Amino acid sequence: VLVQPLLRLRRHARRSCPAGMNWVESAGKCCSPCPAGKYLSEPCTIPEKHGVCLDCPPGTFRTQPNTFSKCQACHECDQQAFQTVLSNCSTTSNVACGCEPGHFRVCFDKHCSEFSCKKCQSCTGRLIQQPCSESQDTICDSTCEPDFYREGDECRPCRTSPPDTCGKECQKVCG
Amino acid sequence: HMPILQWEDKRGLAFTKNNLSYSSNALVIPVSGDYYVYAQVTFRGPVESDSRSGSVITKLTEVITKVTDSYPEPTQLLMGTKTLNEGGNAWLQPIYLGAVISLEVGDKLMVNVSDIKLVDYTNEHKTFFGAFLL
Amino acid sequence: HMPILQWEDKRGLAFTKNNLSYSSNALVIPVSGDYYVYAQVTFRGPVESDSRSGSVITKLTEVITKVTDSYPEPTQLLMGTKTLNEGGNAWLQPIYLGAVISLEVGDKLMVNVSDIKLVDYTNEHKTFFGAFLL
Amino acid sequence: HMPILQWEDKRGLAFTKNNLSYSSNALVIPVSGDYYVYAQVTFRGPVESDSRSGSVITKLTEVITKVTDSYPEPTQLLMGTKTLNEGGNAWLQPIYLGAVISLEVGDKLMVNVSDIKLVDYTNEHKTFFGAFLL
Repeated sequence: VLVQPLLRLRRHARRSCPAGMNWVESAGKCCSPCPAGKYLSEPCTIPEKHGVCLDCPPGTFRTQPNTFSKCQACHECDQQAFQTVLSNCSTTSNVACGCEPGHFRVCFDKHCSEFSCKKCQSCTGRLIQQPCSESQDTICDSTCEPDFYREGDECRPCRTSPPDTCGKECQKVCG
Repeated sequence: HMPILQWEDKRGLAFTKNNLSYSSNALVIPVSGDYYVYAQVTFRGPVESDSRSGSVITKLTEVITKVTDSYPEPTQLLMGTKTLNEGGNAWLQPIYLGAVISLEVGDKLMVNVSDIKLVDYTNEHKTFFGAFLL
Repeated sequence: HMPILQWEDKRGLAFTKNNLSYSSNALVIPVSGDYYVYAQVTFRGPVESDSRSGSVITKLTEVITKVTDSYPEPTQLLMGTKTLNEGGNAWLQPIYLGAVISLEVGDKLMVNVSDIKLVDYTNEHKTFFGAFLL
Repeated sequence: HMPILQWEDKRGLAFTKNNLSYSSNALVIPVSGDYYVYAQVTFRGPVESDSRSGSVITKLTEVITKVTDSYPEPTQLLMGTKTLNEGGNAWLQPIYLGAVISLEVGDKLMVNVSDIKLVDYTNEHKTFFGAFLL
């Protein structure tokens, strides 16, 4: 654990700025912040005035008013892992990602700040109790659909069942 | 929303180089410049509450974060994140992070972790945090 | 040979200075000397093709390589290599590397990985690469 | 106590910087000051003796230690420790450590490991050790 108390006060205490103003070290002045979506490209020359604020370049954003010299880099959606873009990165907001149709989110933790997208299961030979959604896999009914018969925990089409095991579910088909 | 690690800065190996100071769980940057910032957290488990749930996938995350007085949101700088599937056995897992970051005087650096109960605080050789000016 | 990672060198936390420059996937050394070179790659999987094969042992490799005009073959400088046996579950695995290397002006540094499909490129905190002159 | 790793300091990449000298398995500190000390050890297994015991939990430990003439006991500086549960499959696991340490002229730095048979010595890119003065 690598931290040691400072033996003497810092050379110059940071000057505190009036409300709504930010101390800009490079200018040694208080400047008024640039709005969200912009960054401070040149500090103010007159205290408490705007410096030069420019739009965040493509692929970057700032969600709040600021006096930073750079914007934050947008994240990207993990397209190789079946994520899709729910909302694109704008100058004031990061990208938002979800799962491609036919996939649902598997959260890595309770906040689901990170998740992978897994293929929804298909209820072959069964009724769907609850369809697949963004946050949950399909829930299949435990009983088999008509014209299907149970084998272990699988439901198989009756036409493929051998005559001798043609149970009551398949009477119509194999007669 | 991830908990912040607290650091022991008096005894033993804890020290910072060239008058970096430490207050309320954060390293305070005394001079603007490029710093090599690093941290290692050793995680260990299972912690009693996890073990009952049998083999479960634990996600360990360590993030070095920057807070600036003039900006309401913390900025994530470096992240080490690893899944573990140890099936109820006792496990140990270190995560080391380090990189050069441009920082301004007054910026505060902190280490956040996914679950503070899993952090091995037993000795300072296993879990440490520091920075030096280039 | 192993695929080369491409890097963002301007946006967000990325920057190059003291005329250490970045071009065609490589950091170009401006002045001969000893550099601390480092890189972290966060790997994540499985990617669709792996999961069909059930529990399989994945070998993750990250290599920092040097290319010199005067020598045709790239030279491996630092290697982090780890096996994973996650049995079809979603997994995350960071590999960090860093060491002092003697480099000549014009040398190019790159990061190669075993399988580029497994690299988590979604944000700059998890996968990064840099160097500084001592 | 734990076995000490021996290092190759002449050929290839193994080198010592700013007249850090290397003798009898230790880096010798030439001048007092703050050093960034780092080491990576790549472990690999199972080694024949382990495999018979089927799935066993292996605990890998790497420690950077300091020995000072004036103090009889070695001091542990940095420790990376990880458990592995690879069930008899072939595995590879790197552990990287690095931090700033205050050292005195004449101090000796060494790397100790839990089991020297598990260390992958095959090439210098995977297992390395060094330091530089800030």
